[in-house]
Amino acid sequence: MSTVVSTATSSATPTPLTHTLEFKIPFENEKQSIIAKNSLSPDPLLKPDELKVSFSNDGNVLKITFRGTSDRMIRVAANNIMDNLKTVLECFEVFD
Amino acid sequence: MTYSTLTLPQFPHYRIFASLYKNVKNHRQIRDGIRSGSISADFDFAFLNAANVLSLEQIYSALFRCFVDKANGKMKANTIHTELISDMSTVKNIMEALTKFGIPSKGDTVDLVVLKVLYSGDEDDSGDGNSFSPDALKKISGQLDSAIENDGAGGCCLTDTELESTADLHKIRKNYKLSDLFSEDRDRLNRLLIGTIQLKGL
Amino acid sequence: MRDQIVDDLQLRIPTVPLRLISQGAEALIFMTNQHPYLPAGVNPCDVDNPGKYIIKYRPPKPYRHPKLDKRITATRTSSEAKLLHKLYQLGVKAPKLIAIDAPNGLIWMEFLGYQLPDMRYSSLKNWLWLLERESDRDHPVALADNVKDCCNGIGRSIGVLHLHGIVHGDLTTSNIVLTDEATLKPSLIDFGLSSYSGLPEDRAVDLYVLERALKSTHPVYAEKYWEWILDGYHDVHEEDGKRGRKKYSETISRFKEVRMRGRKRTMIG
Amino acid sequence: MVDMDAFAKPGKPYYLALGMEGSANKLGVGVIKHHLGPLDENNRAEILANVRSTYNAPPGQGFLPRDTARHHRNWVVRLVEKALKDSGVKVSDLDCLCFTQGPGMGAPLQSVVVAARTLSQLWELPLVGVNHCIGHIEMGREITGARNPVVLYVSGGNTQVIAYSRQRYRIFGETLDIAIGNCLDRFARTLHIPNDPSPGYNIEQLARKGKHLVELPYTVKGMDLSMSGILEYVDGLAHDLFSGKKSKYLYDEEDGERITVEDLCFSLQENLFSMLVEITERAMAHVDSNQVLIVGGVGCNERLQEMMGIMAGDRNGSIYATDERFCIDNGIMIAHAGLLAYRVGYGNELEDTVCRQKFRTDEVYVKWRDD
Repeated sequence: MSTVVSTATSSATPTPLTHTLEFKIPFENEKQSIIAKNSLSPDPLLKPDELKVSFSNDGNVLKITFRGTSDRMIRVAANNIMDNLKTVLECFEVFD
Repeated sequence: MTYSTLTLPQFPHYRIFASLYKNVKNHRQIRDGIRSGSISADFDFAFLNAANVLSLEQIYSALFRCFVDKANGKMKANTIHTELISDMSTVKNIMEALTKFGIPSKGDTVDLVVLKVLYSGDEDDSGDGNSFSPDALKKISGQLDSAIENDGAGGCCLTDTELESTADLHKIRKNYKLSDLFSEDRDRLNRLLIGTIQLKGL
Repeated sequence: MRDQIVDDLQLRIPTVPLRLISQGAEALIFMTNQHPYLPAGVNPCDVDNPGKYIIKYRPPKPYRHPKLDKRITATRTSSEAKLLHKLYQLGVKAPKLIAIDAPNGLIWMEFLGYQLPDMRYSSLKNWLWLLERESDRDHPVALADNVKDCCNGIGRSIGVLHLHGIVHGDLTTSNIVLTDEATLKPSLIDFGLSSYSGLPEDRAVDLYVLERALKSTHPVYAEKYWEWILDGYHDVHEEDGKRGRKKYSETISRFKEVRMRGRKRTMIG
Repeated sequence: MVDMDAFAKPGKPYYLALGMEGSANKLGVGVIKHHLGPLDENNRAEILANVRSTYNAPPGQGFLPRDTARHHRNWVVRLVEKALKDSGVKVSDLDCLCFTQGPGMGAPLQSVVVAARTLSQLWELPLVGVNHCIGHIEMGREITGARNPVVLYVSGGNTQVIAYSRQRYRIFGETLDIAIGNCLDRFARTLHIPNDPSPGYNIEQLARKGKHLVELPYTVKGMDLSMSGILEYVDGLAHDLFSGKKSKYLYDEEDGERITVEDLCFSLQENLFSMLVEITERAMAHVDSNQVLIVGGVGCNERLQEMMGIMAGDRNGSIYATDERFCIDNGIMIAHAGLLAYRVGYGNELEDTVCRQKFRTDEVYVKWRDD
């Protein structure tokens, strides 16, 4: 899994979602990557104005992008996704 | 007839001797005698100041209240007659009830309602021999006639018509603490008193 | 078990003939011709129907601890009796209190109502049903002026209750009776769930419960009945002046909210 | 008549469903089997597996959503594995996968639904989101055979009196503040008694030894009730007791003995349960029913069952209650209620599986009943 953290510094940008975090999670195959996306993505975020999370599949890789108003916002959401991801992986491990 | 007997449908084993003595002159003497205990023990009655009594229904209502409390073991006074006077009143304190609703201390002459609870024959659980019989009634009436001085008029039958002449609406207003609720309408006033008597202490 | 309860009560008051007329969760309602303390021939003053009395009996509930049971029975009985007397003092038409035996859960009260032409008891429900059966498009007798006046009167009664900080707690068309065939004067009955409350919410729920009851029991004309009841409710607040107007608008705006919530007690009536 | 088999697989004489529950501190997984045709006394649901793992907080503490969710995540896959093994059912033979959609605590609910979503895709099974309360009610009806009871639902998070009418389980009465189980749990915390096996169970055991009834507030409002004031009051008594106060109210008014912790548990139960029985009876009189079904964790309490039984008996009716396998939160009830819904055509798309902490009982359109 690779992680890219970038912080925009330009104050001219009107968007308040100044912080971003990106996960790239490789699965054994594309099917698993799609299942993971479908399992993680339906739950709404508590403060959609302050945080946006987007999911996309690229082959066997699941890409999750967090954009938020603070690194704290992002950390909380990312931790939650990681927790749930463990459950998804355990399901694959035992039942796939 | 100089007295009546009252019975309550729900408490058939009680017979209540009832009489009205008007223009009583020796009320202070009777009062003091009862208070000091110098009067003989069998002189046991409920004396009510007739000024506070509007109707027979009011008396029946207090009798009911008294018998219900007795049956439930909730009597507050030591004797049924004191309990009865207390049940006619609005006040909790028994001494105060006796002062306001029992024999008055003021006035040259007063009107008194006299009640005595008797028990029909085999239901006498009082232990004080207050069993009901025609002879007992006569004896009680004689006892009262000789003790109460009202120019030899003796007792008269307790009726709503008689009570109408002895009731004092101002006293009733004051003693039943009616103030704004007071009504000149006797029927309404009567129901207010009955409600008060039924709900006393609840 | 119900027979057992009736037998127990009859044993307690053997000289009183009892006729069971309804049983709720908490109390049994009996009719009797025997006044509890006035002998035959002596009529109580100022009651609508001398010779007919209601006994409301809260029997012991064997499921609860005897000490708790006694406490609940006595407090409920005395608070209902007190309320009846309070309503009399306020001049609100309601059954008059005759007697109470709080520890045994007994209240005696005046019987209100009469027999309708179809031999039924003159509850608002039965009366409206009778009129609704007789109504047709050309002659909607259920919408005649006397129904309007009656509904106005009901609204006024509820309004007076609310103005004095009392909520009925169980308003249905069975708990409203017509007391007089000539005047159709209505009266509220069964104050077993009533309480004192200054909250707009409680008053609003009181109204809401009645509106639901109307809609479920008298679906065809409910809207009209309700409009007339609210008119009376409004008028009596209006006559109370500034305080009444304020209370009215508080209650009605809360009522609209409660209606929106509309989730509870959907089967009442 | 509702057609319960419109969605049956051709040639298959039965249905199998797996249910997953995790709305509070219990994680449960169950497998249930229905045969074709409407369920009745001759066609009962079969319980093939019913496994559970409970998260217990340390004494003096309540279970927190985060810790509970962590517990559920740690166990959910293992529990599904165990339930499948117990039942002997092959995944390929299942018809649907049911999960608790609400009401309950957000984090624990979500921790389980993630597993349900993943498994449903892996196994290519439809998902059915189940209302937790409906799960209790339907399981209670199935186990006890009660046809149309008034339901008292009493648990850590819920206190409701429910009756069925025209395709919905309608709420006639409920708590205006805290739930009964919550009230008992919090008092257990005040007393510092263990949370294992459950705070309510431990209070029940103490209450058996109580003999003095202490007067507590009694707060029934029609068919609703309020419990927070009672808790506050009895908490205060307990604190005074522990601090060694000698006030008059800490001694029994009849025999003068000092009140004990057991007496407080006894009095709290007597008081709260009387309130519950009273509102239940009022609802029974209202809808003219003489059956009562108790569901939810607090429904295991034998004193509550006894009191309710006496009340129902007085109304010439009967009480239906289940044992701890079913009244405490479990997966089988979710499987059962979910399967009923599945059989009349219910199912959730993935994006429609978001958990709802405040999912109300009366929101569910009960298509599988026609009475």
